[in-house]
Amino acid sequence: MTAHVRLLLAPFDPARETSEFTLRYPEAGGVVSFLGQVRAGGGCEALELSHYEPLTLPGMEGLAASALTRWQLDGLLIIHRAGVMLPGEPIVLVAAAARHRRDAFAAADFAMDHLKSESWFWKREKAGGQWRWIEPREEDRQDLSRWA
Amino acid sequence: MTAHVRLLLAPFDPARETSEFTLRYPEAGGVVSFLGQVRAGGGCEALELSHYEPLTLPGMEGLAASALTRWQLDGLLIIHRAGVMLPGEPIVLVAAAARHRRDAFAAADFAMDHLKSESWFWKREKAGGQWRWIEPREEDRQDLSRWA
Amino acid sequence: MIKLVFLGRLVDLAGGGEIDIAIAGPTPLEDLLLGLPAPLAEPLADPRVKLALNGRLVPRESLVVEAGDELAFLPPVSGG
Amino acid sequence: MIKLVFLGRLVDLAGGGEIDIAIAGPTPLEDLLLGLPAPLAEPLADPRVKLALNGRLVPRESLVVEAGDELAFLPPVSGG
Repeated sequence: MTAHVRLLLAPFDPARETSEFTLRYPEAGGVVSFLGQVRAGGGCEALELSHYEPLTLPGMEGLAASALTRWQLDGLLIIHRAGVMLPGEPIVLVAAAARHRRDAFAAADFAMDHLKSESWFWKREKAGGQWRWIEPREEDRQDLSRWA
Repeated sequence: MTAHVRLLLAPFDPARETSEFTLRYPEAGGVVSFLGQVRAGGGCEALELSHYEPLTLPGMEGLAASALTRWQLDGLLIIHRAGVMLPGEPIVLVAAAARHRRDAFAAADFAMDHLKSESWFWKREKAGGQWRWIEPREEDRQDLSRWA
Repeated sequence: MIKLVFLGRLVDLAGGGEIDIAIAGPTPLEDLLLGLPAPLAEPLADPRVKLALNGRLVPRESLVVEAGDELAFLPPVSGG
Repeated sequence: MIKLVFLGRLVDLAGGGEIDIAIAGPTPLEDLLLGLPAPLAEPLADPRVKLALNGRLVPRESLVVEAGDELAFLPPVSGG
Protein backbone atom coordinates (compact mmCIF):
# COMPACT_ATOMS: atom_id res chain seq x y z
CA MET A 1 0.00 0.00 0.00
CA THR A 2 2.42 2.61 -1.25
CA ALA A 3 1.98 5.82 -3.20
CA HIS A 4 4.51 6.92 -5.80
CA VAL A 5 3.84 10.52 -6.72
CA ARG A 6 6.00 12.63 -8.99
CA LEU A 7 5.81 16.00 -10.69
CA LEU A 8 8.12 16.10 -13.70
CA LEU A 9 9.44 18.99 -15.75
CA ALA A 10 10.74 16.83 -18.60
CA PRO A 11 9.17 14.10 -20.78
CA PHE A 12 8.78 10.61 -19.38
CA ASP A 13 8.21 7.14 -20.82
CA PRO A 14 4.81 5.86 -19.64
CA ALA A 15 5.47 2.28 -20.79
CA ARG A 16 8.64 2.08 -18.72
CA GLU A 17 6.99 3.70 -15.70
CA THR A 18 3.99 1.38 -15.85
CA SER A 19 6.07 -1.72 -16.24
CA GLU A 20 8.44 -0.76 -13.40
CA PHE A 21 5.40 -0.07 -11.24
CA THR A 22 3.80 -3.40 -12.18
CA LEU A 23 7.00 -5.30 -11.34
CA ARG A 24 6.85 -3.93 -7.80
CA TYR A 25 3.47 -5.60 -7.25
CA PRO A 26 3.63 -9.23 -8.39
CA GLU A 27 1.03 -10.09 -5.76
CA ALA A 28 -1.52 -7.75 -7.37
CA GLY A 29 -3.93 -9.50 -9.68
CA GLY A 30 -4.46 -6.44 -11.80
CA VAL A 31 -3.06 -3.08 -12.72
CA VAL A 32 -5.22 -0.34 -14.23
CA SER A 33 -3.46 2.57 -15.83
CA PHE A 34 -4.56 5.81 -17.41
CA LEU A 35 -2.32 7.75 -19.74
CA GLY A 36 -3.31 11.25 -20.79
CA GLN A 37 -1.45 12.74 -23.70
CA VAL A 38 -1.52 15.98 -25.68
CA ARG A 39 -3.99 15.30 -28.49
CA ALA A 40 -2.54 15.39 -31.97
CA GLY A 41 -4.50 16.62 -34.95
CA GLY A 42 -6.89 18.99 -33.20
CA GLY A 43 -4.95 22.13 -34.09
CA CYS A 44 -3.13 22.24 -30.76
CA GLU A 45 0.53 23.07 -31.34
CA ALA A 46 1.66 22.92 -27.72
CA LEU A 47 0.29 22.72 -24.21
CA GLU A 48 1.85 24.41 -21.21
CA LEU A 49 1.06 23.49 -17.65
CA SER A 50 2.22 25.75 -14.88
CA HIS A 51 2.12 24.78 -11.24
CA TYR A 52 2.78 26.37 -7.85
CA GLU A 53 5.60 24.52 -6.17
CA PRO A 54 4.39 24.71 -2.53
CA LEU A 55 0.91 23.38 -3.36
CA THR A 56 0.94 21.22 -6.48
CA LEU A 57 2.97 18.17 -5.43
CA PRO A 58 1.63 18.15 -1.85
CA GLY A 59 -1.89 18.26 -3.32
CA MET A 60 -1.14 15.25 -5.53
CA GLU A 61 0.30 13.40 -2.53
CA GLY A 62 -2.84 14.13 -0.54
CA LEU A 63 -4.96 12.78 -3.39
CA ALA A 64 -2.92 9.57 -3.52
CA ALA A 65 -3.23 9.12 0.24
CA SER A 66 -6.97 9.56 0.04
CA ALA A 67 -7.28 6.96 -2.75
CA LEU A 68 -5.20 4.52 -0.67
CA THR A 69 -7.57 4.82 2.27
CA ARG A 70 -10.63 4.54 0.06
CA TRP A 71 -9.78 1.36 -1.86
CA GLN A 72 -7.81 -1.78 -1.17
CA LEU A 73 -4.71 -1.12 -3.23
CA ASP A 74 -1.25 -2.62 -3.33
CA GLY A 75 0.19 0.51 -4.88
CA LEU A 76 -0.71 3.74 -6.63
CA LEU A 77 1.40 5.68 -9.11
CA ILE A 78 0.72 9.29 -10.10
CA ILE A 79 3.06 11.09 -12.48
CA HIS A 80 2.16 14.54 -13.79
CA ARG A 81 4.07 16.74 -16.18
CA ALA A 82 4.47 20.49 -15.93
CA GLY A 83 6.06 22.74 -18.54
CA VAL A 84 5.60 22.81 -22.30
CA MET A 85 4.45 19.64 -24.07
CA LEU A 86 3.99 18.84 -27.74
CA PRO A 87 1.20 16.78 -29.35
CA GLY A 88 1.59 13.10 -28.54
CA GLU A 89 3.59 13.79 -25.37
CA PRO A 90 2.35 12.26 -22.11
CA ILE A 91 0.79 14.66 -19.60
CA VAL A 92 -0.32 12.38 -16.84
CA LEU A 93 0.00 8.74 -15.89
CA VAL A 94 -1.97 7.07 -13.12
CA ALA A 95 -1.62 3.38 -12.30
CA ALA A 96 -3.30 1.40 -9.56
CA ALA A 97 -2.33 -2.14 -8.56
CA ALA A 98 -4.84 -4.15 -6.58
CA ARG A 99 -5.83 -7.65 -5.69
CA HIS A 100 -9.32 -7.03 -7.13
CA ARG A 101 -9.67 -5.23 -10.41
CA ARG A 102 -12.73 -3.23 -9.31
CA ASP A 103 -10.57 -1.41 -6.74
CA ALA A 104 -7.89 -0.69 -9.31
CA PHE A 105 -10.41 0.71 -11.82
CA ALA A 106 -12.14 2.88 -9.23
CA ALA A 107 -8.92 4.28 -7.78
CA ALA A 108 -7.49 5.23 -11.18
CA ASP A 109 -10.78 6.80 -12.24
CA PHE A 110 -11.06 8.72 -8.93
CA ALA A 111 -7.46 9.95 -9.15
CA MET A 112 -7.98 11.22 -12.71
CA ASP A 113 -11.23 13.04 -11.88
CA HIS A 114 -9.53 14.81 -9.00
CA LEU A 115 -6.27 15.52 -10.83
CA LYS A 116 -8.19 17.09 -13.69
CA SER A 117 -10.46 19.30 -11.67
CA GLU A 118 -8.78 19.93 -8.35
CA SER A 119 -5.05 19.81 -8.70
CA TRP A 120 -3.02 22.99 -8.91
CA PHE A 121 -2.24 23.21 -12.60
CA TRP A 122 -2.99 26.04 -14.98
CA LYS A 123 -2.99 25.21 -18.65
CA ARG A 124 -2.59 27.16 -21.80
CA GLU A 125 -2.73 25.89 -25.31
CA LYS A 126 -1.02 27.17 -28.41
CA ALA A 127 -3.06 27.10 -31.61
CA GLY A 128 -2.48 29.14 -34.76
CA GLY A 129 0.62 30.54 -33.09
CA GLN A 130 -1.41 32.06 -30.23
CA TRP A 131 -1.38 30.97 -26.57
CA ARG A 132 -4.81 30.75 -24.94
CA TRP A 133 -5.60 29.93 -21.29
CA ILE A 134 -7.86 26.95 -20.69
CA GLU A 135 -10.79 27.71 -18.41
CA PRO A 136 -12.37 25.44 -15.81
CA ARG A 137 -15.12 23.23 -17.25
CA GLU A 138 -18.51 22.42 -15.75
CA GLU A 139 -17.95 18.81 -16.85
CA ASP A 140 -15.02 18.51 -14.44
CA ARG A 141 -17.15 19.61 -11.50
CA GLN A 142 -19.72 16.98 -12.49
CA ASP A 143 -17.00 14.34 -12.64
CA LEU A 144 -16.01 15.22 -9.08
CA SER A 145 -19.55 14.88 -7.79
CA ARG A 146 -19.41 11.15 -8.67
CA TRP A 147 -17.18 10.61 -5.63
CA ALA A 148 -19.01 12.76 -3.07
CA MET B 1 -12.42 2.90 -34.26
CA THR B 2 -10.50 -0.33 -34.65
CA ALA B 3 -10.36 -3.50 -32.59
CA HIS B 4 -7.14 -5.43 -32.14
CA VAL B 5 -7.93 -8.82 -30.66
CA ARG B 6 -5.43 -11.60 -30.12
CA LEU B 7 -5.30 -14.97 -28.40
CA LEU B 8 -1.72 -15.91 -27.58
CA LEU B 9 -0.17 -19.22 -26.62
CA ALA B 10 3.14 -17.71 -25.49
CA PRO B 11 4.11 -14.90 -23.08
CA PHE B 12 3.79 -11.29 -24.23
CA ASP B 13 5.17 -7.96 -23.09
CA PRO B 14 2.27 -5.76 -21.92
CA ALA B 15 4.38 -2.58 -21.80
CA ARG B 16 5.39 -2.99 -25.44
CA GLU B 17 1.86 -3.85 -26.52
CA THR B 18 0.35 -0.88 -24.69
CA SER B 19 2.88 1.56 -26.04
CA GLU B 20 2.52 0.30 -29.62
CA PHE B 21 -1.25 0.60 -29.24
CA THR B 22 -0.98 4.12 -27.81
CA LEU B 23 1.28 5.23 -30.68
CA ARG B 24 -1.46 4.28 -33.14
CA TYR B 25 -3.84 6.77 -31.52
CA PRO B 26 -2.07 10.13 -31.10
CA GLU B 27 -5.45 11.87 -31.50
CA ALA B 28 -6.83 10.09 -28.42
CA GLY B 29 -6.63 12.16 -25.28
CA GLY B 30 -6.43 9.14 -23.06
CA VAL B 31 -5.65 5.46 -22.95
CA VAL B 32 -6.92 3.22 -20.15
CA SER B 33 -5.36 -0.18 -19.80
CA PHE B 34 -5.93 -3.17 -17.60
CA LEU B 35 -3.30 -5.82 -17.08
CA GLY B 36 -4.20 -9.03 -15.32
CA GLN B 37 -1.35 -11.21 -14.16
CA VAL B 38 -0.92 -14.48 -12.30
CA ARG B 39 -0.74 -13.48 -8.64
CA ALA B 40 2.53 -14.24 -6.92
CA GLY B 41 2.74 -15.19 -3.28
CA GLY B 42 -0.71 -16.72 -2.85
CA GLY B 43 0.49 -20.31 -3.13
CA CYS B 44 -0.38 -20.57 -6.82
CA GLU B 45 2.44 -22.35 -8.66
CA ALA B 46 0.95 -22.14 -12.14
CA LEU B 47 -2.25 -21.30 -13.94
CA GLU B 48 -3.49 -23.05 -17.05
CA LEU B 49 -6.11 -21.63 -19.35
CA SER B 50 -7.62 -23.85 -21.97
CA HIS B 51 -9.81 -22.57 -24.76
CA TYR B 52 -11.93 -23.94 -27.60
CA GLU B 53 -10.53 -22.73 -30.87
CA PRO B 54 -13.79 -22.28 -32.82
CA LEU B 55 -15.42 -20.20 -30.08
CA THR B 56 -12.85 -18.40 -27.95
CA LEU B 57 -11.29 -15.89 -30.34
CA PRO B 58 -14.57 -15.19 -32.20
CA GLY B 59 -16.19 -14.54 -28.82
CA MET B 60 -13.47 -12.04 -27.91
CA GLU B 61 -13.90 -10.34 -31.29
CA GLY B 62 -17.63 -10.06 -30.71
CA LEU B 63 -17.01 -8.50 -27.32
CA ALA B 64 -14.64 -5.92 -28.83
CA ALA B 65 -17.17 -5.07 -31.53
CA SER B 66 -19.86 -4.58 -28.92
CA ALA B 67 -17.63 -2.24 -26.86
CA LEU B 68 -16.87 -0.22 -30.01
CA THR B 69 -20.55 0.34 -30.68
CA ARG B 70 -21.27 1.18 -27.06
CA TRP B 71 -18.62 3.85 -26.45
CA GLN B 72 -16.86 6.46 -28.53
CA LEU B 73 -13.45 4.84 -28.90
CA ASP B 74 -10.53 5.43 -31.19
CA GLY B 75 -9.25 1.91 -30.65
CA LEU B 76 -9.58 -1.13 -28.45
CA LEU B 77 -6.95 -3.77 -27.74
CA ILE B 78 -7.70 -7.17 -26.21
CA ILE B 79 -4.91 -9.70 -25.74
CA HIS B 80 -5.59 -12.92 -23.84
CA ARG B 81 -3.20 -15.75 -23.04
CA ALA B 82 -4.01 -19.42 -23.12
CA GLY B 83 -1.74 -22.23 -21.97
CA VAL B 84 0.34 -22.54 -18.81
CA MET B 85 1.42 -19.34 -17.02
CA LEU B 86 3.66 -18.80 -14.02
CA PRO B 87 3.20 -16.28 -11.18
CA GLY B 88 3.87 -12.75 -12.41
CA GLU B 89 3.10 -13.62 -16.04
CA PRO B 90 0.49 -11.54 -17.86
CA ILE B 91 -2.85 -13.25 -18.52
CA VAL B 92 -4.87 -10.50 -20.13
CA LEU B 93 -4.34 -6.98 -21.41
CA VAL B 94 -7.14 -4.64 -22.40
CA ALA B 95 -6.50 -1.09 -23.58
CA ALA B 96 -9.00 1.50 -24.78
CA ALA B 97 -8.04 4.75 -26.49
CA ALA B 98 -10.63 7.51 -26.57
CA ARG B 99 -11.04 11.22 -26.92
CA HIS B 100 -12.79 11.35 -23.54
CA ARG B 101 -11.38 9.41 -20.66
CA ARG B 102 -14.80 8.34 -19.32
CA ASP B 103 -15.35 6.27 -22.49
CA ALA B 104 -11.94 4.67 -22.21
CA PHE B 105 -12.49 3.72 -18.55
CA ALA B 106 -15.96 2.30 -19.19
CA ALA B 107 -14.91 0.29 -22.24
CA ALA B 108 -11.92 -1.30 -20.48
CA ASP B 109 -14.03 -2.10 -17.41
CA PHE B 110 -16.82 -3.57 -19.56
CA ALA B 111 -14.38 -5.66 -21.59
CA MET B 112 -12.79 -7.08 -18.43
CA ASP B 113 -16.12 -7.96 -16.80
CA HIS B 114 -17.18 -9.84 -19.92
CA LEU B 115 -13.83 -11.50 -20.55
CA LYS B 116 -13.75 -12.80 -16.99
CA SER B 117 -17.27 -14.16 -16.86
CA GLU B 118 -18.34 -14.89 -20.39
CA SER B 119 -15.38 -15.74 -22.55
CA TRP B 120 -14.58 -19.34 -23.39
CA PHE B 121 -11.70 -20.09 -21.08
CA TRP B 122 -11.40 -22.84 -18.51
CA LYS B 123 -8.82 -22.37 -15.81
CA ARG B 124 -6.99 -24.63 -13.48
CA GLU B 125 -4.52 -23.70 -10.85
CA LYS B 126 -1.59 -25.64 -9.48
CA ALA B 127 -0.98 -25.36 -5.75
CA GLY B 128 0.95 -27.75 -3.55
CA GLY B 129 1.77 -29.72 -6.68
CA GLN B 130 -1.93 -30.40 -7.39
CA TRP B 131 -3.98 -29.04 -10.26
CA ARG B 132 -7.45 -27.82 -9.33
CA TRP B 133 -10.18 -26.51 -11.68
CA ILE B 134 -11.46 -23.02 -10.95
CA GLU B 135 -15.22 -22.82 -10.72
CA PRO B 136 -17.48 -19.98 -11.89
CA ARG B 137 -17.99 -17.29 -9.25
CA GLU B 138 -21.21 -15.55 -8.27
CA GLU B 139 -19.21 -12.30 -8.15
CA ASP B 140 -18.59 -12.52 -11.90
CA ARG B 141 -22.28 -12.77 -12.64
CA GLN B 142 -22.84 -9.69 -10.49
CA ASP B 143 -20.11 -7.84 -12.39
CA LEU B 144 -21.92 -8.59 -15.64
CA SER B 145 -25.22 -7.27 -14.37
CA ARG B 146 -23.63 -3.80 -14.15
CA TRP B 147 -23.85 -3.57 -17.94
CA ALA B 148 -27.35 -4.94 -18.51
CA MET C 1 -17.16 -41.62 -36.48
CA ILE C 2 -17.82 -38.41 -34.64
CA LYS C 3 -15.38 -36.43 -32.53
CA LEU C 4 -16.35 -35.47 -28.97
CA VAL C 5 -14.39 -32.55 -27.49
CA PHE C 6 -14.23 -31.94 -23.74
CA LEU C 7 -13.29 -28.75 -21.97
CA GLY C 8 -12.47 -27.83 -18.39
CA ARG C 9 -12.99 -30.45 -15.73
CA LEU C 10 -14.72 -32.70 -18.28
CA VAL C 11 -11.25 -33.44 -19.69
CA ASP C 12 -10.35 -35.22 -16.44
CA LEU C 13 -13.59 -37.23 -16.47
CA ALA C 14 -13.14 -38.21 -20.12
CA GLY C 15 -9.48 -39.02 -19.65
CA GLY C 16 -8.55 -36.63 -22.45
CA GLY C 17 -9.66 -33.64 -24.50
CA GLU C 18 -11.04 -35.62 -27.44
CA ILE C 19 -12.64 -38.99 -28.14
CA ASP C 20 -13.62 -40.39 -31.50
CA ILE C 21 -16.61 -42.67 -31.35
CA ALA C 22 -18.36 -44.72 -33.98
CA ILE C 23 -22.04 -44.04 -34.67
CA ALA C 24 -24.42 -45.88 -36.95
CA GLY C 25 -26.06 -43.04 -38.84
CA PRO C 26 -27.74 -39.92 -37.38
CA THR C 27 -27.80 -40.26 -33.60
CA PRO C 28 -29.78 -38.24 -31.02
CA LEU C 29 -27.73 -36.77 -28.18
CA GLU C 30 -29.49 -38.96 -25.61
CA ASP C 31 -28.49 -42.15 -27.45
CA LEU C 32 -24.93 -40.90 -27.78
CA LEU C 33 -24.68 -40.33 -24.04
CA LEU C 34 -26.13 -43.79 -23.33
CA GLY C 35 -23.11 -45.25 -25.10
CA LEU C 36 -20.67 -43.53 -22.75
CA PRO C 37 -19.56 -44.66 -19.27
CA ALA C 38 -21.97 -43.35 -16.62
CA PRO C 39 -19.36 -41.25 -14.70
CA LEU C 40 -18.83 -39.28 -17.91
CA ALA C 41 -22.38 -39.40 -19.33
CA GLU C 42 -23.96 -37.93 -16.20
CA PRO C 43 -22.01 -34.66 -16.08
CA LEU C 44 -22.44 -34.31 -19.87
CA ALA C 45 -26.20 -34.41 -19.39
CA ASP C 46 -26.05 -31.40 -17.03
CA PRO C 47 -27.94 -28.57 -18.76
CA ARG C 48 -25.29 -26.08 -17.57
CA VAL C 49 -22.89 -27.81 -19.96
CA LYS C 50 -23.30 -25.98 -23.28
CA LEU C 51 -22.86 -27.70 -26.60
CA ALA C 52 -21.11 -26.62 -29.78
CA LEU C 53 -21.68 -28.61 -32.96
CA ASN C 54 -18.98 -28.07 -35.56
CA GLY C 55 -17.87 -24.89 -33.82
CA ARG C 56 -21.28 -23.31 -33.27
CA LEU C 57 -23.32 -23.22 -30.10
CA VAL C 58 -26.47 -25.33 -30.43
CA PRO C 59 -29.38 -26.07 -28.08
CA ARG C 60 -29.51 -29.50 -26.46
CA GLU C 61 -33.12 -30.08 -27.39
CA SER C 62 -33.59 -32.58 -30.20
CA LEU C 63 -29.89 -32.46 -31.12
CA VAL C 64 -28.88 -35.14 -33.61
CA VAL C 65 -25.25 -35.77 -34.63
CA GLU C 66 -23.98 -37.30 -37.84
CA ALA C 67 -20.77 -38.94 -38.99
CA GLY C 68 -17.96 -36.37 -39.36
CA ASP C 69 -19.41 -34.00 -36.76
CA GLU C 70 -17.40 -32.43 -33.96
CA LEU C 71 -19.44 -32.05 -30.79
CA ALA C 72 -17.90 -30.01 -27.95
CA PHE C 73 -19.05 -30.10 -24.34
CA LEU C 74 -18.48 -26.74 -22.65
CA PRO C 75 -18.90 -26.60 -18.88
CA PRO C 76 -19.44 -23.19 -17.23
CA VAL C 77 -16.37 -21.00 -17.80
CA SER C 78 -14.14 -20.25 -14.85
CA GLY C 79 -14.43 -17.00 -12.98
CA GLY C 80 -11.94 -14.22 -12.64
CA MET D 1 9.19 43.80 0.69
CA ILE D 2 6.73 41.02 0.01
CA LYS D 3 6.59 38.74 -3.00
CA LEU D 4 3.38 38.40 -4.99
CA VAL D 5 3.09 35.26 -7.12
CA PHE D 6 0.64 35.00 -9.99
CA LEU D 7 -0.62 31.86 -11.66
CA GLY D 8 -2.60 31.10 -14.82
CA ARG D 9 -4.01 34.04 -16.74
CA LEU D 10 -3.05 36.39 -13.89
CA VAL D 11 0.55 36.10 -15.13
CA ASP D 12 -0.44 37.90 -18.33
CA LEU D 13 -2.24 40.66 -16.41
CA ALA D 14 0.67 41.13 -14.01
CA GLY D 15 3.22 41.06 -16.82
CA GLY D 16 5.10 38.23 -15.08
CA GLY D 17 4.86 35.43 -12.54
CA GLU D 18 6.26 37.37 -9.60
CA ILE D 19 6.41 40.95 -8.33
CA ASP D 20 8.24 42.21 -5.25
CA ILE D 21 6.54 45.16 -3.65
CA ALA D 22 7.50 47.32 -0.69
CA ILE D 23 5.14 47.49 2.27
CA ALA D 24 5.36 49.62 5.38
CA GLY D 25 4.65 47.09 8.14
CA PRO D 26 1.72 44.67 8.37
CA THR D 27 -0.68 45.39 5.52
CA PRO D 28 -4.26 44.19 5.03
CA LEU D 29 -5.00 42.56 1.66
CA GLU D 30 -7.37 45.38 0.66
CA ASP D 31 -4.66 47.99 1.14
CA LEU D 32 -2.18 45.88 -0.80
CA LEU D 33 -4.57 45.63 -3.76
CA LEU D 34 -5.19 49.41 -3.65
CA GLY D 35 -1.51 49.91 -4.39
CA LEU D 36 -1.70 47.85 -7.61
CA PRO D 37 -2.85 49.02 -11.05
CA ALA D 38 -6.64 48.61 -11.40
CA PRO D 39 -6.52 46.13 -14.36
CA LEU D 40 -4.58 43.78 -12.08
CA ALA D 41 -6.20 44.66 -8.74
CA GLU D 42 -9.71 43.94 -9.96
CA PRO D 43 -9.22 40.31 -11.00
CA LEU D 44 -7.16 39.71 -7.84
CA ALA D 45 -10.18 40.79 -5.79
CA ASP D 46 -12.34 38.10 -7.38
CA PRO D 47 -13.31 35.66 -4.61
CA ARG D 48 -12.80 32.74 -7.00
CA VAL D 49 -9.09 33.55 -6.90
CA LYS D 50 -7.71 31.56 -3.95
CA LEU D 51 -4.79 32.78 -1.87
CA ALA D 52 -1.76 30.99 -0.50
CA LEU D 53 0.38 32.73 2.10
CA ASN D 54 3.87 31.27 2.38
CA GLY D 55 2.75 28.12 0.63
CA ARG D 56 -0.47 27.51 2.55
CA LEU D 57 -4.02 28.24 1.47
CA VAL D 58 -5.54 31.00 3.56
CA PRO D 59 -8.96 32.67 3.59
CA ARG D 60 -9.23 36.16 2.15
CA GLU D 61 -11.09 37.54 5.14
CA SER D 62 -8.97 39.77 7.37
CA LEU D 63 -5.75 38.66 5.67
CA VAL D 64 -2.74 40.72 6.68
CA VAL D 65 0.69 40.35 5.06
CA GLU D 66 4.06 41.19 6.52
CA ALA D 67 7.54 41.85 5.18
CA GLY D 68 9.15 38.65 3.87
CA ASP D 69 5.84 36.97 3.04
CA GLU D 70 5.07 35.24 -0.25
CA LEU D 71 1.46 35.70 -1.31
CA ALA D 72 0.23 33.65 -4.27
CA PHE D 73 -2.93 34.37 -6.29
CA LEU D 74 -4.45 31.17 -7.62
CA PRO D 75 -7.21 31.48 -10.19
CA PRO D 76 -9.51 28.50 -10.80
CA VAL D 77 -7.51 25.58 -12.16
CA SER D 78 -7.98 24.58 -15.77
CA GLY D 79 -10.23 21.71 -16.72
CA GLY D 80 -9.34 18.45 -18.34
